[in-house]
Amino acid sequence: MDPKIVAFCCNWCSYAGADLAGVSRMQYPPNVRIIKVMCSGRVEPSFILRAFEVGIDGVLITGCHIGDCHYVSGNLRAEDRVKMAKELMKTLGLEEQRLRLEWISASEGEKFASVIKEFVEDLKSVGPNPLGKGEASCP
Amino acid sequence: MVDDVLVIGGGVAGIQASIDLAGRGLKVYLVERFPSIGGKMAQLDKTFPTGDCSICILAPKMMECFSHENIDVLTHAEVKGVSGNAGDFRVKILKKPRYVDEEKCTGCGDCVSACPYINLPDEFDMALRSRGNIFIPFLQAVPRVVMVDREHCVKCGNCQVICDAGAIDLYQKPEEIEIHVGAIIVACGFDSFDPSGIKEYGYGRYKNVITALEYERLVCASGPTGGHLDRPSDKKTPNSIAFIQCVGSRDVNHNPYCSSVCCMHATKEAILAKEHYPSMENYIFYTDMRAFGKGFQEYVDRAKNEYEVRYIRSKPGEITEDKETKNPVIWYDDTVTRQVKRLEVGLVVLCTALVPSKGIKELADVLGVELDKNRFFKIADPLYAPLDSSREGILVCGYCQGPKDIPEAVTQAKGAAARAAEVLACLGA
Amino acid sequence: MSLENIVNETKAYYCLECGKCTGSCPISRVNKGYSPRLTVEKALLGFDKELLADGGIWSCMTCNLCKDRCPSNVDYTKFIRYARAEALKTGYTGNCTHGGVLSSLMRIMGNPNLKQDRLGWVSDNLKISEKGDILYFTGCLPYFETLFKDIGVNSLDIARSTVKILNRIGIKPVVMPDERCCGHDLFWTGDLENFEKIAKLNVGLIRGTGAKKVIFSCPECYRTFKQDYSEYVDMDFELVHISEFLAEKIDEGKIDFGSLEEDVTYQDPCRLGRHLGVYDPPRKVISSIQGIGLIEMEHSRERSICCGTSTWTNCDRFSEQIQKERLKEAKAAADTLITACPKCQIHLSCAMKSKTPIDEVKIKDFSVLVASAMGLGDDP
Amino acid sequence: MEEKEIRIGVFICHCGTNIGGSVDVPAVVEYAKHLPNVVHAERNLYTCADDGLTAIKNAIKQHKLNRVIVASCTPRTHEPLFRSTCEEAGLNKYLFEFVNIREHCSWVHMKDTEGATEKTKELVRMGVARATLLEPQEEMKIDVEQSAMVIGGGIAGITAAKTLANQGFDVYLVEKEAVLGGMLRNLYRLFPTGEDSLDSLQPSIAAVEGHEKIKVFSSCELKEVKGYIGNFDVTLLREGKEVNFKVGTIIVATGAMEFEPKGHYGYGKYDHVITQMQLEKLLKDGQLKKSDSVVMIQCVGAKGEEVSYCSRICCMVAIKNAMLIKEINPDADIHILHNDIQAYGAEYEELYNKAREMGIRFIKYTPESPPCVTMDGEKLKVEVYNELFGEQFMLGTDLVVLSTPLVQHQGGVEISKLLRVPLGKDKFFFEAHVKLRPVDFATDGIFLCGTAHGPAEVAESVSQALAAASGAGIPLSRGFVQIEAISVKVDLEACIGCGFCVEMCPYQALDMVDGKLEIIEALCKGCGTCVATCPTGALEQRHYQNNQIISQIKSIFHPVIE
Repeated sequence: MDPKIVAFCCNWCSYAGADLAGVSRMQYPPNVRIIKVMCSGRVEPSFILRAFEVGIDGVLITGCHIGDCHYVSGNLRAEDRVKMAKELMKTLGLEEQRLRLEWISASEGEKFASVIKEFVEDLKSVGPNPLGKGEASCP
Repeated sequence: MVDDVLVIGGGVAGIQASIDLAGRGLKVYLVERFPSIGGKMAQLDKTFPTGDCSICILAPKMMECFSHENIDVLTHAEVKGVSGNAGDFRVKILKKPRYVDEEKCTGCGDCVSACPYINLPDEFDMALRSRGNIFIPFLQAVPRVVMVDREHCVKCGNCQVICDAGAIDLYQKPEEIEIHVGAIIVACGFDSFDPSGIKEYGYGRYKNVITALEYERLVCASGPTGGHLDRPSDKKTPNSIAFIQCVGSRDVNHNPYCSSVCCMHATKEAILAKEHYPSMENYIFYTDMRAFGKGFQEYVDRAKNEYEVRYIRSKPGEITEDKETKNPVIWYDDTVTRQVKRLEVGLVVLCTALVPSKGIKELADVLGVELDKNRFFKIADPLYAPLDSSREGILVCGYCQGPKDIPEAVTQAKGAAARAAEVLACLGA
Repeated sequence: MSLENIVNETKAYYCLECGKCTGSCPISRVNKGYSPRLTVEKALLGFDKELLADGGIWSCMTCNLCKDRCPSNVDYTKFIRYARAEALKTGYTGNCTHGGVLSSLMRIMGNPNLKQDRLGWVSDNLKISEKGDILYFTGCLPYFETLFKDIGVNSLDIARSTVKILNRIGIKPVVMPDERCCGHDLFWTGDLENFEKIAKLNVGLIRGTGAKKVIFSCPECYRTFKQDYSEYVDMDFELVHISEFLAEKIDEGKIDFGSLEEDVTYQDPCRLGRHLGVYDPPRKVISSIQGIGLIEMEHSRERSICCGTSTWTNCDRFSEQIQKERLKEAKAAADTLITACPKCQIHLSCAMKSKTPIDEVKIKDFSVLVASAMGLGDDP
Repeated sequence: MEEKEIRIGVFICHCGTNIGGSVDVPAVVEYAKHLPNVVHAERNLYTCADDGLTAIKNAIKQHKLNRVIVASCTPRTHEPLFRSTCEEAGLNKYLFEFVNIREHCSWVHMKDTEGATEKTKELVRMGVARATLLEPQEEMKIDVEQSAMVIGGGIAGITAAKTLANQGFDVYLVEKEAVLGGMLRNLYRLFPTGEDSLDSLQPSIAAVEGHEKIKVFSSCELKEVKGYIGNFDVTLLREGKEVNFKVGTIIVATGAMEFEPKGHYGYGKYDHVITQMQLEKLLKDGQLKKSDSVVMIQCVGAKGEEVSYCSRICCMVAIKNAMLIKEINPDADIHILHNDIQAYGAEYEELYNKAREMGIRFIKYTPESPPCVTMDGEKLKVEVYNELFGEQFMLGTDLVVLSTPLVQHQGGVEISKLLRVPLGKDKFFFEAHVKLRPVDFATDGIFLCGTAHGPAEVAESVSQALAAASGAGIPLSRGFVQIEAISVKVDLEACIGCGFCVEMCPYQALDMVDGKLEIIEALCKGCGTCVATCPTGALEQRHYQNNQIISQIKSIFHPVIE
């Protein structure tokens, strides 16, 4: 089973980290689809649920290390929202490991690659998204 | 009267001065000797006191500077002659051949892997890794263009075959251009002092005695060991590191001045070592702990309390080596307990002095400016005009003006930009 | 000279109290009670009496390790010499070894009325002359021979070998019959009065022979003539150490050092090395002997460790520890240790004989090695 | 560009073998041709090379494209290049979408061509979905008032004002004291050159007071500052009267003051225990009575709880003053009790050596057992444990001088509230980035220099002042400020005035004005954190709208047919 992951990467640190993983040719499985946002603070709980709704198996949010945020406090807000989203998932019966928040700086290419590999393995053990692939029709 | 400006030196100071000048609409020529801009800051892993990753905060500035329509970046080039005076300088610049067409090359790196002769020391990685005859200066180089080391290249042609863009031209000629500028800003930075002259510390004799810049490359994620601190002798991670301060600094026989940044970068490097390897023991041998900048003293206090870095007030007399384990052994007089002690560690990092960059004398002669006795640029009025060299219209900023850290270099770079704009305005008015 | 003047003369006020001197000092490493840094700080903080009365200042080997490495260029070696002179004036002196026979010998040699009979070692196969361009200064070798042959050190072999080598290359060196000790130990223990007398005597004698060039086999004599005489007497003749003289001959292609199948290591004497910067000539001469293997010790050249004691004062168990350590280091490099200074040979040989056994290191002087390599043999 | 037909052009790059090597580019082009709204798709060996760029421009004209997608390397390096190419072909640069298929795909799945090609198709599909919903944006240009305000008339403020004025900009120099000069007015000599403090200051003061471009407002107080970069309107209070004017940029140079060491080492109890500034005054007025022995104590109040930082300049002030006393009375016995001497750089190290040469003695004490000052009959007595010598020392002395740190003053705290710019833990002003934006505030248009930023000596303050002048001069010389069009906009009908968004903004770009949200576009940096809290969706971030992001999510499994 090939788990599908969507990753929201902040433009300043983690997107650059993903770039560095590429520049250094660090191989990782092709399960992730990266969506660039200006800051991890931009990611709403609704995006996370919408992803699970359409059948995505895992959502990864990556941002700058605390204190490094280009917009001073965006990553702190992301932390609160991920906490809230996990509570929702718990009640929904969706396994908590399907949502991950990672701080990745622009020089941590290796970390980006290893997070993806780890996440794919986790999702394989957790199994596919119970809501099924792509059936849900939603606005 | 011309109001273009020449900036010499593409480190963080040169880049910042160019961005500020271009930001106010002036035309800037940035000349950098190395094939890529970025300077020494690009070689650092993290910066104190925030622990920011150095290239993360430098790369956006490098890109902004390189792609700015008002800035012409001339890499692998040197200033050969300057005539005229403030408001009307004629500058001869020698663009040394890269043997690669900058327009065509996309920095894809196929040629680099195609070159069979990978046996030359990689300058950027402090010779901790070898490179081929055709190479990219470093991963995040700007411009991201390869360069041929023509001296060693045997013209086997492998790279030319593989390069679809046809960018490699092994018979490229050096090119001399002349530009006409109103003011010149010098930001040629520094070199790291070679401590092999201090025989008692064994640099070059003992494998596990390295310099701070080499340490930075070892722990850098894009460095030769991918960020793993493998000590040179057995490629293993040491369990203890000793940082030795004032190696070649505050030393009448080498450099009498204090290089101002070593106490702090040693603290940062010790904290980093502790973060990556929690069981690591860190020692810093100092004479005067100089943490005078913003947030510095608090950073040192955290190093002492949170990261258990042990500060020893002593300048070691000698370093020997345990023959089997290749562990450096430090002999020192612990001035606080007044006992001569012996400390065996896994790795010694010499925090060497930072000295004016090679060729500063020739550059000063070309510019017609004077150097002071430490070979930094001579400042006529150090208090009220700290950035004016001894010649009108030529400003200096960054480490070549005197020992300082990155924020002070950036501040002086912006200051030099303002002074240049002021000089041009006054001449033009 | 008061302590304050000593501080100013030696620029001791620049001391940063960084501890690099004490960290380098071979004595401090074994003797917890001795620290060059604390000695200087006593002067800086006005503890004059305590400093002059401190026996420790006589243990210093004046080997220049601390002086060369001091980041503030404090001339600690000169500081100790001045302190000893001042201490001498206030009645303190070092603990002279061998009952003080050496220091009285030197003071006696300062007496102009003395008539020595010191050329007994010159057998007829050694050609010397009374007048000539080249003079060979033998210093205290005859006295050292008498005092130390019972520990197996024949200092006069050095003199014989040197003359044989010079004879082999066509030189009949002048060897003065009434030559005096160069006064090195008087100078370094602060007895400047007798030192001046001896300096004038020696230079007068040498001028009498018309010599243009004086060759030394002992680095202490060489340094004393080269750096300390000029303050008291003018000299119009060249000064050179035997190793430098022979090294020049190699360049001129005039000498063949024969062959010797042996691994040796070389002890840089602190006066020849750190004081005078002569490191390469002895190595050049040794390695031009075919078949020889010159292997450097861990501490060599600028970093070499001194032979444990100086000016025959304060030789104690700490000196022995240093000498033992040095011999172990030599053994790790080779079975034979080449010394280029009679005192190194004496002190290290003495340590070889000490109670606690350490493995055998053959100790041979530089000139003796060269002479035997050239087949000049060491028969008298 | 109203609801016309969406015509998308897709350009897939080979990048030599870097993409082509592990992605079947022709197959992706074939696939892209059939995606909704795609009217043209092609591949290029190097899209970023000249021929690639010309291919894009031609295709825009030929196929009347109103959306362009380039699938190649990373936007971080090449987006500006492709955006300007679209602009040159007359297409609004916000109608361009960048899909990263090299660093995020071909280079990281080199051995899995099949997986990489599938992933590329999906990434292109997500790009098409987002491109469909892109809207043209105009980058806001804000005119900048051709003048600047400098708060603080010390050496930093004076230098900044002079440099800006010499470049032809009007400067309002606001000083709360009656005269300019700040701290340097009551200093005696300056290190390392030894110049007389007041004399060396006169030329700068004269240049500022005489400059026709500079209006000096002395003995006045800042009452209020409103507005944003390019349009700050300032209200001053001068002798009870209000003065207001508009300025484009502001430089904060409010300086600092000496820490009052009450309760330290008998200060205030014994009269011969003074601070360095008081000593400087005595030297200046020639009233220092002949003292045979002086003891100076460093780090008084600093590196401890009250003040946790090292105040950088007090070691050099102490050394300079000690040398001045030695000049007056060569036999004076001076001891400086210190922690670590901060004689950094070249000149200060030289001065430190010279002081020791003059016989000034330095004793290192341990912070754990600091010196203690008591009165012994007429004379002061200082007891100190010399850590390096390992003995207790008793120093009888005529004078004890305490070196105390510089600290923020109340005036500075008020200015920080007025300008809504932050103070650091050390209470000095907190710059945007300690390493690379040392003289900027996070808020655009406001700059910082001198001891308001932190302890600094004259040369450092002057360098910072020039740097701040450079920062402040840029918007003025350009005349306008351009903001990337990723700021937020609000649909006032949908806004219920809950105000959740206001606290989200670290740049105070949002304001609740009688129940309705007001956005100061110039201050919005486009992070989008506020949009994420808006319960009703009234707030939207240009170019990163919710529907655009959600379309990408939805298109991961199959094309989105709007």
